[in-house]
Amino acid sequence: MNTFLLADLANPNVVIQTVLPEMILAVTGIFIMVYDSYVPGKQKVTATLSLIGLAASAVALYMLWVEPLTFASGFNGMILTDVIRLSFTAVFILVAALTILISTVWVDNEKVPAGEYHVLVLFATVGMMFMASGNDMVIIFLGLETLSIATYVMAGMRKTDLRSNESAMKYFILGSYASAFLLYGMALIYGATGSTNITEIAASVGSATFPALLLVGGALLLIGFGFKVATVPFHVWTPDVYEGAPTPITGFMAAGPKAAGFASFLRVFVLGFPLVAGGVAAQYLHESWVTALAVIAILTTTVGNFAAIVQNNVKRMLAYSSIAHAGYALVGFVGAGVAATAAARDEAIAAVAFYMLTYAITNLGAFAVITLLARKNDRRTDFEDYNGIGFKSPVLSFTLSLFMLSLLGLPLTAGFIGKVLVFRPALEAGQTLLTVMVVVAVVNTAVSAYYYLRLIVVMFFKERNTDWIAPKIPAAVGVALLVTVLGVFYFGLFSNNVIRAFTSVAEKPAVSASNSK
Amino acid sequence: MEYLNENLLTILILLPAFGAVALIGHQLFWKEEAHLKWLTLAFTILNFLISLALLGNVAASENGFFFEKNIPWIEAINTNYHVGVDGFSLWLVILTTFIMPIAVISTWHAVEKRAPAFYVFLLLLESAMLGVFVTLDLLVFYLFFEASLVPMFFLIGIWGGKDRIYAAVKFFIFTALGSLLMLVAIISLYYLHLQATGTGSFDYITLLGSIQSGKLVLAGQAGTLLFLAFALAFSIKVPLFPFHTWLPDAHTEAPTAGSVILAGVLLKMGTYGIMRFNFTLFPEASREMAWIFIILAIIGIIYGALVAMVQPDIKRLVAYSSVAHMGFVVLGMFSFTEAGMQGALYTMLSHGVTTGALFLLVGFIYERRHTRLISEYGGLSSVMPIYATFFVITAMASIGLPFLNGFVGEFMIMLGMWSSTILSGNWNQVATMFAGTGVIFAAVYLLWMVQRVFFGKITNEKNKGLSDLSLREIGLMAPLLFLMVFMGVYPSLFLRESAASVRGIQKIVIGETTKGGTVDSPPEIGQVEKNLPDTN
Amino acid sequence: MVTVLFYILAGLAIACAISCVYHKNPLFSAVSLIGVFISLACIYLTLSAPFIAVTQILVYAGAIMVLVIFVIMLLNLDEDSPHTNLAYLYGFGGGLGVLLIGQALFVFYAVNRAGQKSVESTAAGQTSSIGKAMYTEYLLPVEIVGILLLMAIVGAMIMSRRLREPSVAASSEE
Amino acid sequence: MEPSLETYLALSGILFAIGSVGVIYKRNAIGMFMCIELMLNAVNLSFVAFARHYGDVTGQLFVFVVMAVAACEAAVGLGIIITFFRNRESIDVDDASIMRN
Amino acid sequence: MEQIVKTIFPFVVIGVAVFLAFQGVLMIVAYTVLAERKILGWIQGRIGPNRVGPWGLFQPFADLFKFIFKEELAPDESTKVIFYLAPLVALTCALMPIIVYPFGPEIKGSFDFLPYGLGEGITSLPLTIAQMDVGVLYVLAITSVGVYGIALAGWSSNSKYSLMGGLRSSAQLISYELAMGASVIGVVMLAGSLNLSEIINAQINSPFKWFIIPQFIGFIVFMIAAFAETNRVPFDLPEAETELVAGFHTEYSGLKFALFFMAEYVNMFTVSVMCVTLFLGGWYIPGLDLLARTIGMEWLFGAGTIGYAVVSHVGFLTKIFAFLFFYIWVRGTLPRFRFDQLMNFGWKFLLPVSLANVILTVIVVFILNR
Repeated sequence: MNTFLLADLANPNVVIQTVLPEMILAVTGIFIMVYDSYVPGKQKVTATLSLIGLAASAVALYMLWVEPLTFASGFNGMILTDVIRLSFTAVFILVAALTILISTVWVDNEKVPAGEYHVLVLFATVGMMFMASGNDMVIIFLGLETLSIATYVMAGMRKTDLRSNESAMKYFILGSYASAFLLYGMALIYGATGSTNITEIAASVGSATFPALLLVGGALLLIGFGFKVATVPFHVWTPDVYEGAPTPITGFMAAGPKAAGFASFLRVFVLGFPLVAGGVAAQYLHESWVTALAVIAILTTTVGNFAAIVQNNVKRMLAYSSIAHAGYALVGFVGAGVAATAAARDEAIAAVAFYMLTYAITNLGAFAVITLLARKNDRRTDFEDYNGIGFKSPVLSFTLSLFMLSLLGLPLTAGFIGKVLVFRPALEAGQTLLTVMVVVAVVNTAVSAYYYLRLIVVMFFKERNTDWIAPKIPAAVGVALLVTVLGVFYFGLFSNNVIRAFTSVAEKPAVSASNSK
Repeated sequence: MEYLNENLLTILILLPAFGAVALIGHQLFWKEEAHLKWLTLAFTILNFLISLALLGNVAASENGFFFEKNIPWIEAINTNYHVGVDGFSLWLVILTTFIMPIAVISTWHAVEKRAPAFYVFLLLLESAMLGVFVTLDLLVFYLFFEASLVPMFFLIGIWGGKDRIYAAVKFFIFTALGSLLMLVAIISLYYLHLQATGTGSFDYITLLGSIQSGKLVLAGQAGTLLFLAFALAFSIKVPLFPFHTWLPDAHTEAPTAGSVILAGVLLKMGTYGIMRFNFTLFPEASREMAWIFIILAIIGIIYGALVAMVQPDIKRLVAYSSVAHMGFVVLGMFSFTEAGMQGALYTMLSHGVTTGALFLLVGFIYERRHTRLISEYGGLSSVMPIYATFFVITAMASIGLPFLNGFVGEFMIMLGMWSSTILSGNWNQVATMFAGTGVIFAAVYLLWMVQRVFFGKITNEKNKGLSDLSLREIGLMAPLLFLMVFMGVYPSLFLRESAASVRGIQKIVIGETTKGGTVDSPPEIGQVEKNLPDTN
Repeated sequence: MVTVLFYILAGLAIACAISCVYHKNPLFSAVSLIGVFISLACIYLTLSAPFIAVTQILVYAGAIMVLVIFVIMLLNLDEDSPHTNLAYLYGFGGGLGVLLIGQALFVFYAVNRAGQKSVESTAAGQTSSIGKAMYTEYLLPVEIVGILLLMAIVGAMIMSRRLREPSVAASSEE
Repeated sequence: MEPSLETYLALSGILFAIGSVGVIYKRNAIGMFMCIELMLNAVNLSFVAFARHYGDVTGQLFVFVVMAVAACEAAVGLGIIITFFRNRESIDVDDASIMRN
Repeated sequence: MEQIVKTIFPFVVIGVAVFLAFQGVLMIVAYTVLAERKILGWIQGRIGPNRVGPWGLFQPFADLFKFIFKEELAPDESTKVIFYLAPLVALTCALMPIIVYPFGPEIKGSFDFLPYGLGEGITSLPLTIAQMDVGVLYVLAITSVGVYGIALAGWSSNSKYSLMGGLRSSAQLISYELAMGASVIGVVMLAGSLNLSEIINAQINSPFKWFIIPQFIGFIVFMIAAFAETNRVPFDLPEAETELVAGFHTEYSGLKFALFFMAEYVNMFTVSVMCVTLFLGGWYIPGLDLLARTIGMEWLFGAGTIGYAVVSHVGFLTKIFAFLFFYIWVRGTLPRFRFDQLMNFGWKFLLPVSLANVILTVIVVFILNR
């Protein structure tokens, strides 16, 4: 027998613990898939299994969090356990769990194949987690695609509905289009530096083989990631896709993939293209991406908010609002980019993570309510459908109002702390453009009051013409709502612990990641 | 007792919020709506009584805060829950707790639909307003400042008049826009402090200390921009001309209780903010920009009065009179004299009482006739003598008749402005004279309105059967009337408490304090005046 | 020799690519695209990457395009008619094309100017070295690819399964 | 004598440009999808060229991964297109406009 | 002159080799057709073709002439370009794998006798046209491209029968390709190479080293998949006359039909070669080398000599013919699957089994190597 197999396979630098959260989820997904193929359609079982898997994954994540020192990196530096990974992964797990809870009602209503749906959610979460943990462009790309492909399918899961089909198709075409740009960017960065490892790229941007390719590659990456997180020139897909996709999926898409996109985006740009002393190209690169992102942030907040004003469909309004929120997160992103010290940078990154956390919670809560109110086949998602339901279903409408206020960024809610944290670092640099960016973002927040309040206005201040029966709140959705409401208040009032946890990762010395090759 | 003293302000803030939770709990388990107003009243009165405990304990000192409590909130950004009162905020706190029970009683029969939510929002509003006046951490201040919008938004939007949605949204967006810029300024301050001293801070006292000791220099463009960001937020809230357009709408559409609170307390948050933060944190910018605010204030006074004159709607008229009165307050503050600033504070208090009373009175008649148009009324004095009496007295107080509360404040403001040195040449006196015309205008529009509504023959048949004020309504008005008279004849009771604090602020804003040290001993009375150059 | 071959293949690839975009009939486009793929596979051979070349044919030509042609046959697609309500896209597309061609030329110029010597004769393209890398250095990506494929199967099944009344069991269980 | 790196990159760039223009010009979803595949292939060429330049296996592995991803995308994407077609009897993107633009 | 010869020589050698190989394969194919007709005849109690030449031995040429002189018809509504392209694609793809076939062992010896120093440094002559590093994958890749011929033919004929036949055929090929690929993995793992010659080298010296023994499951799966890949009975659904007339080539006639026809038989030959190479030791004849050494005729047919190569090549062909006979035998014996059975069988039985085989192999290899 040939000895090739084993002799050369020694030491692939496998550190299983580093990918334990991801692995647990993947295994859970596979298990559910197998289970579902024998006992199809048991939503309660598969949902419970998924939640157990997510909980186990969360435990594994917690273990990583408290003891990341011994294996901060693994798999030849492809996985890096740092602030981006840990904080964002926590967001993803939360998003996935809430999505599963929220979608129970939808799965029942639409007769969706429950097991397969849960598998997709779990795999999408695995993809997101890899996007956050990947310190290599291969992993980031793979995570992104895992996530995207799962989401394409999820968007089209209401198969008999044309809006859902359309949503899935548009998302698929435009998403793959964006992936192609992203990939081209990755290729050029690889060509410029000779490596796909972010740490190594960061080390060699100052002395790249082909410095000019760095700029082109950076620009293409900007387009690709911009697409994924829906920043303005590349946001065109968002409204249609969000409107057409089944409501719980829309909530998931707005919360999870966006956060995952930001995780990779942050890692590639903030950590991968730092400001390096020496190396004109590297400096120019850093300067240009910061400037470009600042301009994009200005555009994104402005367009997102102003376009949201004129919408008549709640989901569409929230789609534009999600664009605007991507803009706010970008403000923090730029702040991380210009941070003077590593500690400040990590703090800014944690701020973006925290912002995505608050946004995810709020947004998922809102979509939970909208799912309940939309009824079967997402029929009732126009503003008119919300007329005067305020006191007919006080629990739902008051929670929805709370979420709207949190999205608006009103104090005492999670959204406020999130906004404060992301606006903070960008002001520190004291550059005019960045200050203008923050001011624009802030003015836009005031503009956003108009459409967020509009929902509250129609719910409470208008009268209802026709009869309307308040939907019953199923237990699972009730739990999700409770979690989100408590979350909104908890992060609004006692966010200290969370922020400290998010930033504490950085305080520990990071183990060198470059032990590959 | 020590514990109680330490946490008195926290209790003040949290008690109404707790009341709101209790109301929700009550509603969940008993579902008896009749209890709600009693519960709410009990909570507000209790709060008022607690707030009176502050009175005795605030000693006269210039830079001192009392009942301080400082616990870390978010360590990552070094923001603390830091509360405390001085002589300045003391009165505003008490004004708030005083107005609240009155507002609650005023809604005794007016609120029929969705009563539980109404009282919940009322109580939450009280929490937020109290928070604004006692917070010494800028971020937390902002937080309460914004948080006060939501209950008011709902109060106007759900229980308001015909155009309530427009009014509510306008109110919200105007105020939110301004305050968000203030948020940027607050965060910038944090970083300026971080750059200057190595630690960022949102704490008012820390910032003030750094500025006074020269560690943090907020001069030049940065200072001006920050000043403007703060001032814009507060000017919208005040509201200063030309940011006043939300006020008439909000007042007209709000329910009576909402109007009373809006006029009585919410507007004061703006002037409070200018005096507390703008003057002390950016004294140089304040001095440089004072002329703008003085001009705007004078325009506000005259414009408010002139527009009030032509209003067909009583409530709108009162709303515009608020614009004029708040113009006076701003004018007084920007005179940078002790008299002017004390007068501004006093006008804030008396405006709260008087305008609150006016809105209550308008509310009474509205409950009876469901209209507020002046043309619908006429000769009411014959059918409602008590009401007419009350109304006339309140109107007089609002005009600023001597021996009523309005007079004291406005007189002090004009005195302060006259002796101010903030404008070059004789412009101070010119400004005072312009402001003085405002008083005359106020007399014109109020008296004309009173004449049209109360005197002459009853022109409208519907008014013949109107009943006079009920006992509840009289009981509601009595404390207010008493206060009008009391504040008119014995102002020093109030001014004494606040003198030291106001003087402290005044000294900072005119650049009196020596850099590097704080003033520990109270300066002698009159020292400030002596140091001012002779204007004549 | 290799250069001549390269230019022939490159010309073929570009011609096929243009034909793929130009043809209105999806099947002609698909056939042109297969041409591109095969030309590229041959170009990979000139880059001493036989494994990638064969995988290219196996995956792109042998699997993906078969699926595409399958679907085209299944749906019996008509020819494209020109854009009606999306006509503005023509202008946008032209602009984008010019921009990207410019970018390609810029890359050419930049790399040409940098004038780096490439590494001579390497074992990197050898199947065994790729295999080794796959199971040592790049173990994790390969495993994720596994997950991805699994998920794609599930997704494709969900999407293309005929609409039986799903979850009858679930509804009856409630 | 081999063609130099920049020649490969230029070819890759041109193919990418053709593909991306094609995505915009095509009207039916399958055509768009094919043009996206063309773009991915163009990128692969870049990767392989760079891998050759650096004598590195990374680029080729990346290409391998991209191919796997492309296969997955094809499976799912064609499924989506078929579903769309079943409901509408057309895969023209002009027809995909139920929702307001 | 020397330079020119040196430049041209490799091409000439490759050209000649390719020509020879193609001719050989096509001849084999031609007579496989004849053999099939004969054997089927015997199985069914008939004689089979016996008119042209002795025992009908010239029948293939007669058929060829018939095809050549027949009128070329193309349906009016067909898409002409693709209609003409399809058979070419089919045959090209069928013939392309030939270049990696290991027809025999390499011949060791000196080639200095060649003029201009052409043989300098060459010590052995492999009986393979291209020693491809990725031979197995290459074969799989090219055969998978062969689907296009069928699919395009079905589509371009613009006929329902053709379309359905084409669809069925493509579906079948795609489905069974997976199982086939997976079944080969075990062999590749044991041999440690994708090069076909290397795979054979891993099997020589003893018949017990043939991979059919450790990889019996893989062999069975490969065989079944091979039947499906070549659209042979019992997997000849695409051409089921009762349902689809003649499947994808319903509309084809004349030379174009002949091309398809040839492509099918070349494919048969290809899978037979693959089967022999992967599982049955390829050209290796057990004991041949030992026999030569024992009887002292190493110079004639000891390992590395021309004689050894010739005898081994004959052994190779014998194994292939055995397989081809098996094909024909099965055709004469077994009934046809239903389409859903076929798909189910492929996806739900064959693929899992072959994957299980891979895992099993991994485990066994792992344990044995420890």
